[in-house]
Amino acid sequence: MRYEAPTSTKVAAALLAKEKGKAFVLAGGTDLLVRMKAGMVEPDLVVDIKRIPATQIIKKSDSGFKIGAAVSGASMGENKALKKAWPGVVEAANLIGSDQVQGRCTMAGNLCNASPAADSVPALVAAKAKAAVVGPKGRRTVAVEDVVTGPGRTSLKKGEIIESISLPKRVAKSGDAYLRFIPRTEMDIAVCSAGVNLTLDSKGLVKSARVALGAVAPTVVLVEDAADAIIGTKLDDESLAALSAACEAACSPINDKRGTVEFRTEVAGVLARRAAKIAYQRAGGK
Amino acid sequence: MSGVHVSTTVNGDAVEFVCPPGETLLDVLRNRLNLIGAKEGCGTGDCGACSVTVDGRLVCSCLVLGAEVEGAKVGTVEGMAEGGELHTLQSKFIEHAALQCGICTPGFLVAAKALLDRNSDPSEEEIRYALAGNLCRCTGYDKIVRAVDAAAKQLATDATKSGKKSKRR
Amino acid sequence: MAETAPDTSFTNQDFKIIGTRPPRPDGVDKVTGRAKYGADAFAAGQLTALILRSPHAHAKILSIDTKRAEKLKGVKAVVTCEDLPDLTGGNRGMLDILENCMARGRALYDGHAVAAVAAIDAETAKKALKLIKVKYEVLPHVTDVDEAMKKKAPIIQPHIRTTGVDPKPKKASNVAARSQFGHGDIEAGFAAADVIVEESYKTEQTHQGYIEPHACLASVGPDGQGELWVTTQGHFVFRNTCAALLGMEVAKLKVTSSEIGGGFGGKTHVWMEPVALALSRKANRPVKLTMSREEVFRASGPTSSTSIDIKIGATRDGRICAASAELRYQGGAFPGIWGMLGAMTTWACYDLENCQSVAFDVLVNRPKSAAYRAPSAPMAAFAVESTIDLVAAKLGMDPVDFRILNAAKEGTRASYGPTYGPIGIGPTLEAVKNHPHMKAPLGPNQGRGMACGFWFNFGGQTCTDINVGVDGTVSLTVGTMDVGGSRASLSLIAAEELGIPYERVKCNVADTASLGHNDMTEGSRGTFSSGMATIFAARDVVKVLRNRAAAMWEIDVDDVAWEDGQAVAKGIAHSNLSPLSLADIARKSPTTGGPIAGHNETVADGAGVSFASHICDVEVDPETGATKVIRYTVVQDAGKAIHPDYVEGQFQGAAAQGIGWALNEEYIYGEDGRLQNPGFLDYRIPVCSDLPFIDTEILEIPNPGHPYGVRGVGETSIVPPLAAIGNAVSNAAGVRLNHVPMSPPRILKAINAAK
Amino acid sequence: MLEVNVSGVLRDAVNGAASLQVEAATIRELLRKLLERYPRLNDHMETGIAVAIDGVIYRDTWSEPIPQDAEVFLLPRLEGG
Repeated sequence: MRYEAPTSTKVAAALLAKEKGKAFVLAGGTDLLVRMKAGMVEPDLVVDIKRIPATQIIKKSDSGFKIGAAVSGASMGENKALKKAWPGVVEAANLIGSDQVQGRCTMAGNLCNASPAADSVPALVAAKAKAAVVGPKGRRTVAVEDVVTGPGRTSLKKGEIIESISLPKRVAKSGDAYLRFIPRTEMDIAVCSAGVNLTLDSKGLVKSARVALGAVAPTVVLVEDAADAIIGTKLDDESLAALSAACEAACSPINDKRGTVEFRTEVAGVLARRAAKIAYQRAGGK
Repeated sequence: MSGVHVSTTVNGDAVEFVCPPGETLLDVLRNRLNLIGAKEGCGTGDCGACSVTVDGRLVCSCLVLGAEVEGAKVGTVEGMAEGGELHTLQSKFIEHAALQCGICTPGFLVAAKALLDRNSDPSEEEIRYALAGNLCRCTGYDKIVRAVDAAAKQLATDATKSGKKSKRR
Repeated sequence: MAETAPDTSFTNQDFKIIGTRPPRPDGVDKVTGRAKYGADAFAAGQLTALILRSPHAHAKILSIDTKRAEKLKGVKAVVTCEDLPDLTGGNRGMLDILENCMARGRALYDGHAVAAVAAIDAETAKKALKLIKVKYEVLPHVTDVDEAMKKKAPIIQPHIRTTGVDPKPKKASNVAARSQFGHGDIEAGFAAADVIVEESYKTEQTHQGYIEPHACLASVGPDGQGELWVTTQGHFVFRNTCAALLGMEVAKLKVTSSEIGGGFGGKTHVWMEPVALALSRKANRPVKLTMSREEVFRASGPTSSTSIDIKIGATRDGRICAASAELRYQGGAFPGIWGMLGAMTTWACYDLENCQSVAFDVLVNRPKSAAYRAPSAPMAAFAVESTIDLVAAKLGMDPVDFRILNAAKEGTRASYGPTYGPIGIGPTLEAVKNHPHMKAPLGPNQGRGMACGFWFNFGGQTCTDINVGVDGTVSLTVGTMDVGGSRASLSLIAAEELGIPYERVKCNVADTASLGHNDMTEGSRGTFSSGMATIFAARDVVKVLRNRAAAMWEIDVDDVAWEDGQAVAKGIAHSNLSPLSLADIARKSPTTGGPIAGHNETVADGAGVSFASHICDVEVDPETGATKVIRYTVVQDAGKAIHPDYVEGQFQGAAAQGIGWALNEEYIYGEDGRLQNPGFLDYRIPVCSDLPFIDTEILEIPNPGHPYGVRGVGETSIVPPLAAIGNAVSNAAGVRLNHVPMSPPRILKAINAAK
Repeated sequence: MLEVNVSGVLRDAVNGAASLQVEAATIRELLRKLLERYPRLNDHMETGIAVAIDGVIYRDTWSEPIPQDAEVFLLPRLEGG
């Protein structure tokens, strides 16, 4: 195995592109090193992207936030402006692992690891986030929901790296929230999860919404029916029940050591309802 | 396989080592630098027994490559006591019997110090969540939480006494 | 040596420092990272070893080809079962240990060791493992205890014939033993009952979950001498076992116990140490062998999963008139005594005229079960204490009052046979009844439960030395591993006996070459038995001190008394002589007969039994089934708390393990018989944010079999939590879970079913 | 004459008897005489056997005297954590 730590994304992409063996990007390493330890992967090349300046910054601009691919969960949690604009995204990123893992883990890594249970992804999908991808053929921008194509699989081509993830500009009266279910209070992988992002109109009715579920299908599910169920409402009990039902209908989970089909389906609906209420409150709804 | 040459700082001391590119910081500390305070309880970032700081950030050293700490500042449990004097957290752990077998203790101390460095007056809940990445199987965490709480209060008292000069004890 | 047997009578004396809380002697080493555990030893020229393990739950091993691995550069030794020949001379128990360390022609569980290599570094060893080619013929497997008892189940050990049944079976079975305990007339008892409750329960397999994986450093030379550095609860027993399995002489194998990073019973058994010794012998180099966390889960010894039926009958006045239990415990791929232990403890908390427990010890394709803190008792208690609550409810009685009315007491015939002396179950229940926790208000979705637990205490072979330094400091040398602060407790005892400050005593754990045999630190015996031997050794020292004082004073030793830590000359004739302190006498020791020392070698029998009662509040989220423990109180009888901090620590740690067992911990096997969660990510032990403070109340009902009244305190409090939480969940959510762990999917399913 | 109660798995080795009459003054004498009468007890002696005298369990103190009116139980050896 070789270890490289280039200082530009271009060079990193070139290194990955020309590697004949198995090449991996190292950001926080909280997934890659675990897989190396277990012997699940045996890299010939590891490209550490943390020395690339563009991966290390959180940038606020008129078009929203740009979060570098190597920015740790802990750094996101310390950025007040980001936390204020996108509390759901930040809390999702901050739920990944312990404080120790928070010191290293990244949203881009969480996304590229392509686990159906990744905590930050439902929140990013709900937020309509986009990934800036750099590859041998240049740059492209991809919607976050289009990055993951299946468990452990992404649409990134050989040599392509996510350099940053962008969150759109926050309009007034908006809020987002993310909730997951785990058996303990910390340290577990999500059994199921829900991210909700919404904007209210001047009367306090939900104007637009996005609802995304995690760990209930091979990839994160964007549930448009669930969003429709609450648009035009103030989240009365009936619309929330409809939202839960729509979420349950969108689930196609598996039975495994972490949960059953029934449990995941039912609780995904519960979490979506609870997350919607939090998002609504954050948007200023009463 | 060729080794990676790394220059870094561990507990304030300049250190150089050569390690295979795939070797973890934990193995470097233990097997190359003779710093055995960090322990391998799981090797997968689930137990926190290998906790150290890298550039002030709390991490599991089993999830960091030795090659990554080039130019960084690494802090381990061996660097907590200054000279002959234990860090307040260390003395409170002894005073409150916050350890039984002690294998998790170095990790808890490093994590607790990271907590108190950013939050000098944590609530019980904040202590519990900040230490959730450190597994202890002996104590039920009761006396550990009490020791961290007592250390925070002691540090606050000491800081008031000595003015703002001494941040530590 | 003392000419007469030491005085073992219970002396309810006024203690000066017993019961205080000084800092532990190993504290600074442990908070500075200096303390050396199993993986922290290094030897010049050491090799790194790795073990190849079976990926199959049950398979015949047709061949093992190690040639390519042996040829790999840097590989210094490869061993298989051929390097560990059977020297056990027909002792099946020993052969089982050997076969568990290294498969002999068949793999009996996922993770069973098949071969091992020692190489110059971990990378090379890893490569070598991949070069070993093993041909398996996969056999049908069984991992569930009830399935394994069925007639058509795959047979795991063809030589096993069920013991304890008449007539003795001719055919092989997975049921290794049937054992029965109890007394009275069960049928008559049930006939007299006004209410009868019958329930069936299941508990899943759990692991001790010590944070330190097994690790050792072995070194054997061609002269047949060897050394082993190892994390263990009993290095003397490890020495005897390893020497026997490798054909070494006991005195030529020196075993040093490292600091132990948790054991809870799991480090009372050898799992891989003989393999490390065999590799070292073959390579003629020191060999370091460390288990990964995955190996710990797959190939060390968890506790049994169980299936239990309970039937309790009671009369309208609240007396239990009949109680019967059938318990089925799996012991992994080798016969164990776990069901039997469960049966012995089943009814131990109660005063019963008619009781019975029948246990089956069953083999399955899982790792060899090991002791886990009060082994086998928590599962039986879960079943019994859950059912007790149901009976109380049916009678319309308060569950605490119902237990008090039926509690065992001095003179009660225990369900496992003997009659109890003074015991603490009644007082713990009274303490629970009067505890403020019982009266605290509960919020929505919250519920309170309580339960009792029993466990034996052990004594056993013990040997202790005390050496007095020339400056009057005292070196206390013991042979029981310190798993939770016993060096502090034993130092307190030595200081108390000698009348010197605690700070003047340093307690060390000796290696096997430096002290006589000591049994393991198990069965809550560490402080009990080494404490007893320390008392006797100290009294032996006092005898020497009196002699030396007499020599210094040139008077008769009969005129020298030892009072308050100093020698006092008795009688008016000697009134001019000022008392001599231990330090005064020590200083002159070179000229009064040389070193001052005391010894004791004993069998510390006379251990008491131990009881605990717990109270627990939980909050259950009715929409997700998530359970949070919001308040927890432990009441346990300690006999006499030597160092209360570490007594509380045992109570709290045991309760936390029980809580984890109750709510989330379980071995999950797939259809393929492979363990699906061999890691701390999905084997979910409680984290700091899962638990509240665990309040403790220490009761002191002296054990008449110990000079200070000490009872073992280490284990009992893991027994009540399963049922205490089950009862609390039942009161919070209105559903009763008969299956542990009460994980959120199980609770939510029960809530939905009850709708 | 002592009345010795036999527990659990040990009954198998004493032909199913729940209690036995033995003349013995110490644990050693008791076990020696039982072994003469029931050689199959030897298997249990190898792995360990315990004797409870008036409720106190003895594992290895074979010199312990047994009062003639004592309650005596023969128990299998236990394991702890």
